[in-house]
Amino acid sequence: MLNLVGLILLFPLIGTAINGLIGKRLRKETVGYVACGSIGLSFFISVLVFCGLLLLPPGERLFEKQLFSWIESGSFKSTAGLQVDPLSSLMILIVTGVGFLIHIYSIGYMHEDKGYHRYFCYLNLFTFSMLLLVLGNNFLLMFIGWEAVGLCSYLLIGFWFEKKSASNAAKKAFVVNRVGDFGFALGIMLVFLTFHSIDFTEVFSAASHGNFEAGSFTVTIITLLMFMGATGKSAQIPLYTWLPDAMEGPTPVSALIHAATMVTAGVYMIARCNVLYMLSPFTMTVVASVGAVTALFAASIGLVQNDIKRVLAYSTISQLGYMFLACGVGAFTAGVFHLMTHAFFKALLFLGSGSVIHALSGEQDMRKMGGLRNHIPVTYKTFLVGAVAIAGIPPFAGFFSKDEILLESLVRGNLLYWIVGAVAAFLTAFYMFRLLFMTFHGVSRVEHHAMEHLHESPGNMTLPLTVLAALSFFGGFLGIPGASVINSFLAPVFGGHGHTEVSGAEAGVHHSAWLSSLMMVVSTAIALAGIFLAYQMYSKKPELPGKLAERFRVIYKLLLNKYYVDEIYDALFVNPIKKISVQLWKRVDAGMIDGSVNGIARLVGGFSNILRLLQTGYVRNYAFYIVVGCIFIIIFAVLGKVKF
Amino acid sequence: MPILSLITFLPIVGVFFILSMDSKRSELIRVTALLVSIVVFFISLPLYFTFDAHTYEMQFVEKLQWIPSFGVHYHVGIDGISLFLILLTTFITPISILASWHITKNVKEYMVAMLVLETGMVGVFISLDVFLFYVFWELMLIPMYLLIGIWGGPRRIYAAVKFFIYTMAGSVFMLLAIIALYFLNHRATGEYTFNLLEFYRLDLSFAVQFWLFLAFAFAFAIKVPMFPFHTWLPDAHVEAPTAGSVILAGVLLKMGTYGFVRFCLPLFPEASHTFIPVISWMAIVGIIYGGLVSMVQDDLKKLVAYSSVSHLGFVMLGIFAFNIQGIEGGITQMINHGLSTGALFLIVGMLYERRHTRMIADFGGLTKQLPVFATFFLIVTLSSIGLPGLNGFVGEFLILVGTFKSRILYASIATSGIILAAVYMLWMFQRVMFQEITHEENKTLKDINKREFAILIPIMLTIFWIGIYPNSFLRKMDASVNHLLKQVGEKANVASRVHKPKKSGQLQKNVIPKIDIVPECRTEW
Amino acid sequence: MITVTHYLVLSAILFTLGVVGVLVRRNAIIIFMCIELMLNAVNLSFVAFAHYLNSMQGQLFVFFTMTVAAAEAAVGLAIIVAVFRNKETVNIDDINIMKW
Amino acid sequence: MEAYLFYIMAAVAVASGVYLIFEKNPVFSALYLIQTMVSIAVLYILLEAQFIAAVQIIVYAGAIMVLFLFVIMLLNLDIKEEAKNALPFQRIPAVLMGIAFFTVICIVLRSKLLQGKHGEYTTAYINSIGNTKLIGNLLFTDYLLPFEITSILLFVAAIGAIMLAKRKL
Repeated sequence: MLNLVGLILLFPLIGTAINGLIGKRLRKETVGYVACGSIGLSFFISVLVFCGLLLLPPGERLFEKQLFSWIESGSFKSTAGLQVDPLSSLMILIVTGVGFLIHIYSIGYMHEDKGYHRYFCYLNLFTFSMLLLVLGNNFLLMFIGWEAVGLCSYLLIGFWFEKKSASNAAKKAFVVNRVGDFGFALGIMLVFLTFHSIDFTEVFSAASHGNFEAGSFTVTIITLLMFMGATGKSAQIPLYTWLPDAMEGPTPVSALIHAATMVTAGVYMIARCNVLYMLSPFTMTVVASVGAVTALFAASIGLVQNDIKRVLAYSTISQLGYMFLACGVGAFTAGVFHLMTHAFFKALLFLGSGSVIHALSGEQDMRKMGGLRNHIPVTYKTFLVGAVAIAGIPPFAGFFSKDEILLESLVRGNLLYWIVGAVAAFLTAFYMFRLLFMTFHGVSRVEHHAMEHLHESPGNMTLPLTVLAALSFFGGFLGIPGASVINSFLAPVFGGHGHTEVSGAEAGVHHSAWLSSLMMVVSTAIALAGIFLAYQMYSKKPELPGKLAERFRVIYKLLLNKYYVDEIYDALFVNPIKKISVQLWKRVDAGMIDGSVNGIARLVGGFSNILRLLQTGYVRNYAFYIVVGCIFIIIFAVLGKVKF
Repeated sequence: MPILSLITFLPIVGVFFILSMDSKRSELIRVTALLVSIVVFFISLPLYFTFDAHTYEMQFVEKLQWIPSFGVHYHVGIDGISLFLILLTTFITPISILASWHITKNVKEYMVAMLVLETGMVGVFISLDVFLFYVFWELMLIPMYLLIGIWGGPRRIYAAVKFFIYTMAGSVFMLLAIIALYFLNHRATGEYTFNLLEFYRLDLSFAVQFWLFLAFAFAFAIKVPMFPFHTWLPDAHVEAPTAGSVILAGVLLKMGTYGFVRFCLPLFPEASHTFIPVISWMAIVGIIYGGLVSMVQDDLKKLVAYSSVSHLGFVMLGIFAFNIQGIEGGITQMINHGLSTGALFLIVGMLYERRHTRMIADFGGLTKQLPVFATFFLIVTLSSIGLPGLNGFVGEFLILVGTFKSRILYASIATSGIILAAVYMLWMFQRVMFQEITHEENKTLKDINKREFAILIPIMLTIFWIGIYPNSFLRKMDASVNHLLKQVGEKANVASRVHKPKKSGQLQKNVIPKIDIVPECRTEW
Repeated sequence: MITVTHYLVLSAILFTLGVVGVLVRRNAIIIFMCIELMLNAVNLSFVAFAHYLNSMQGQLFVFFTMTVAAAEAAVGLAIIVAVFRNKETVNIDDINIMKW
Repeated sequence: MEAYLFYIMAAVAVASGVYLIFEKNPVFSALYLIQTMVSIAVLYILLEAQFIAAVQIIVYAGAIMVLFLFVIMLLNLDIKEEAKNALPFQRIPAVLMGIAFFTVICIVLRSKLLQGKHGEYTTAYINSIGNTKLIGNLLFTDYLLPFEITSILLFVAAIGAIMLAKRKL
């Protein structure tokens, strides 16, 4: 069954090809069937592969399939090969599973759009790229997927390319990601230089059995460079700015790419390279710190945003920060677990918000919503599940994963990480319920014309919502402390670094069960506090937020304007580079270089102009020169031989 | 079969055909030119399939006496380095001719120039006699000069003269160096010859190498063009007709980089080693500078022209990494650049045909009117950016790996060029293809027609082919590149050992064992 | 006794006069006449040489020179007439386009 | 007697030459030139080249110079010197160069460079056959080809002159 792994990639590619090449001539239904069918088949194969992997004993759960030799030059070899291990099999399930649901949802959501086939072509291509990213058996293949998902993200953010904001956001996403990729690419080169291979298995076995002492300079640089790539793709400080803007894309895209799958690629990469990261404590500190700071930072911005999708975007950044915090303290399992649960509930939330936007004919501003819960009940209910899940109320999925991260950050990291994480968790609960209350509760502030078309979404949109809601509820049970299925499943990947003894259930055993239980209570309390505050402010006393904003005007404006980071980047990088470039062009290129070239030409021309004066055009003048010439010729030719 | 001569001189035969035609029957002339170039392409294909990848020796060799009194031979042959450049030339030429269908002014002369140009370009890549090389090198200059000067834009005379004089200025130094080599070879072996393979065996003192390297490098650096010598390129590109730009970017620029690989490195290995920092820094500055300047251009062709400066900086960097990844990457990147930048110029040309402007500000939102065109444009843009899976990535990455192996600092700075590439290309793409249509004229544009489709499709297929399965290219160059590295490395060692006690030609002859590299030529025809 | 040198010096004087005339005069016809003067000077030296060296070739050459002079005069004067017709002048300082 | 005649004729030739180049009126210039030619013709007789002397008078002084005068009068040129003098500064250098030229030639003449071989046509021999007859013989035997070419030259010159002078063809 594991041999079928190539098919997982093949189906989305076929879907892309069909929709891309002849999609324009197909009927909309066919396009939808092709797109969903290809992902569905891919999901089916993924399940088969997953089962095939389960059949193997835990220690041997690693399968590699070499397809062909891709780039080979001297000692540099990169094969196109696929690797199935617990981590990647989990990822393909998430990607194809959530992807399948979102494809179905998109049929309803994008039905009116003119670029229907284009949309599904891109979406299939995205799935293919993401699968390539997670299945690739070497760094370079991962890099292909890495860049290709970036491309799809670019295409899909800019899907409504006629909007200037959308095309700007698309370009920004690609360029910012490129900055990260710059680091990733250098990292890969350094890996090749250090290990003489870029194959995962070879590199990791060399690293774990090799002579690389922990904290060696090279490994630190490698991991830092790769983390740079991760900050780009997974929208961490300082490269997070593209993600909020990416909400210009269609909402299902935001759900699939900018919440569930692509943005988690950074986490996946660090989890994949855990061997290297474990060798560099410094990098781990950097990862954890960046993750923690991002979690808090993004959550604080999310508090005051009014665009429903932007709130979710900042929430995503914040949650990704959590995952990096987990990876940074060495709790890779916790990170991946949160990655999975986050994929469920954040996809659910995005799709829910999409349903809201759909119902309101495209309105995204929460100040123009309110009281929608009776109009769109299914959306409301599923959205509520998602919100509870992300806030971390037991027994929903988010509770288990987030709780584990907080626990790990305290046990393996330090108190500071925990405090930051806990505050971020509080803020998360607060802004999610602020969103919920502003959208679904209270008085309706919906504009008149939108109110007329207000309707619940069709079945092909609500069905995925329901399924995702179920997953958001049950997903957490995979990682119940003490009986964590996911932990033992992923152990072969993360094993061998003294990992099992601390993470998840074993951590509880190791560090006394009471701490674990205490943590659960505390985090539940934090979440409840956040929800309560949101209820107080946005449901009971809706005038309170305005007053607070008035009171803490500076802070409010700072948050509303996202700490002016975009403006700072513009002022620090974008504008100076533009100005320098113009100067380079006008001054250096046209002025100095071309100037000197033309200057030489002009010099020659000027000199010739002086010489030209000899050519008066007067025959007499020329005759005079001839005479002078004759005299000299006679002097030189004849007089030399004169004998008197 | 003298396949190389056939490829080289068939276009000239075509020229005679075209010359005998009535200049009013432009359709017939176009079709004839196209057919000739397509036939040439198909004749060149067996080169690829019958090429023996296991040897570094020159293949398909032909050797005839040409000017016996000066020891000049008609001596041609290819190895894994020149193979793909020839294929690129024969591939690009029919595409360029097809892209010149809209030319109505002096069609006959235009097509004659194109075919002569093809002869010149192929000749440069196959010559193993330095004299012959120089002849072809200058030969291809003339039709290009005419293409720019006659069928170009408003400032065509300025651009054509600049192009011509710039290149000539470099060639003069190269000619001097060639003559110097000729006499040095005579002093060492007592034989008057221009045979490049004989020159390879010369053992030159460092001072001589230094100056000769400079002379050759000057000529090639102008042609590449490397950073401070690049200003002829934007002018030439902007003024040249579409096909001229395509060939200029696609093939002519490669002659500079090819010259470095074929002449500078193996002839002057020690000097080449000495010049690594200079050339590398020039390349790096070119990469960054080209990217930055490209970013702020308002003319599409100028933007692409400056991006060429950036891309060829990568090629030079790779070649001067002096390891297999770098050089193979460099050669791959030469082909890639020929394809992607060539395609970009074709695309800009198509836009120009429709709107008669190349200013970015005059476009915007074209995707809505030209969806198929937009797809092609996007693929080419991405290939130029170096997206993995497309051709640009393979070359760029190998170059960077190679550079990284030799000097980490260079590679680290050069890698930032890939960020800039994304910035300038995507910004351009956004302003041309995305956003709303702001100009009324753009609302009635037609999507690409069959001819344009036929132009772009082969390029697209090659772009994907190289991106997905580059080994079919890389394997063919292995032996040659390895040999080149051996030449560069070994000769540098030999030379440095013999450097001090240099006495006379006698001694040198003993030091360098006489090995017959090329089996005596077969000249049945 | 009159030697060949006498004739040659006379010839040189006349030739020099012709040269100076070409250089200082501006009237095309007079310049033309100065050229004829130079030709005559040369003819004189031919004949003088022929006489003193007992040869006929000098005289024959003078004969040919005269033919050439006749042809030249015909064409040259025709040119002058043509130029005059176009530019209304025979002042060669008015005809100075020979610098391109 | 011969010496006197030479000096007189030489003086006339030089004086006429000087007048020729300094005379403002082209008609007078032409007349001075004729005077020079006639005096040269006398010198030819002194050198025993009677045929050349005759041709000098007939062709040069007679035909060519008449043509000159004819053109001068046809164009009806102004008597006063041409108004425009673009190269006034050339006058003195020109005279100096003339002197230098003359000096150089004189130096060459004084040297022994100009040594010719003596031929067989002594004066006695020429006189025994007759100058004109001898030239005629030579022209139609040894120098036949140049002679015929001369005819072509004159023919071409005639056509050329017509082509140039004709207003429209």
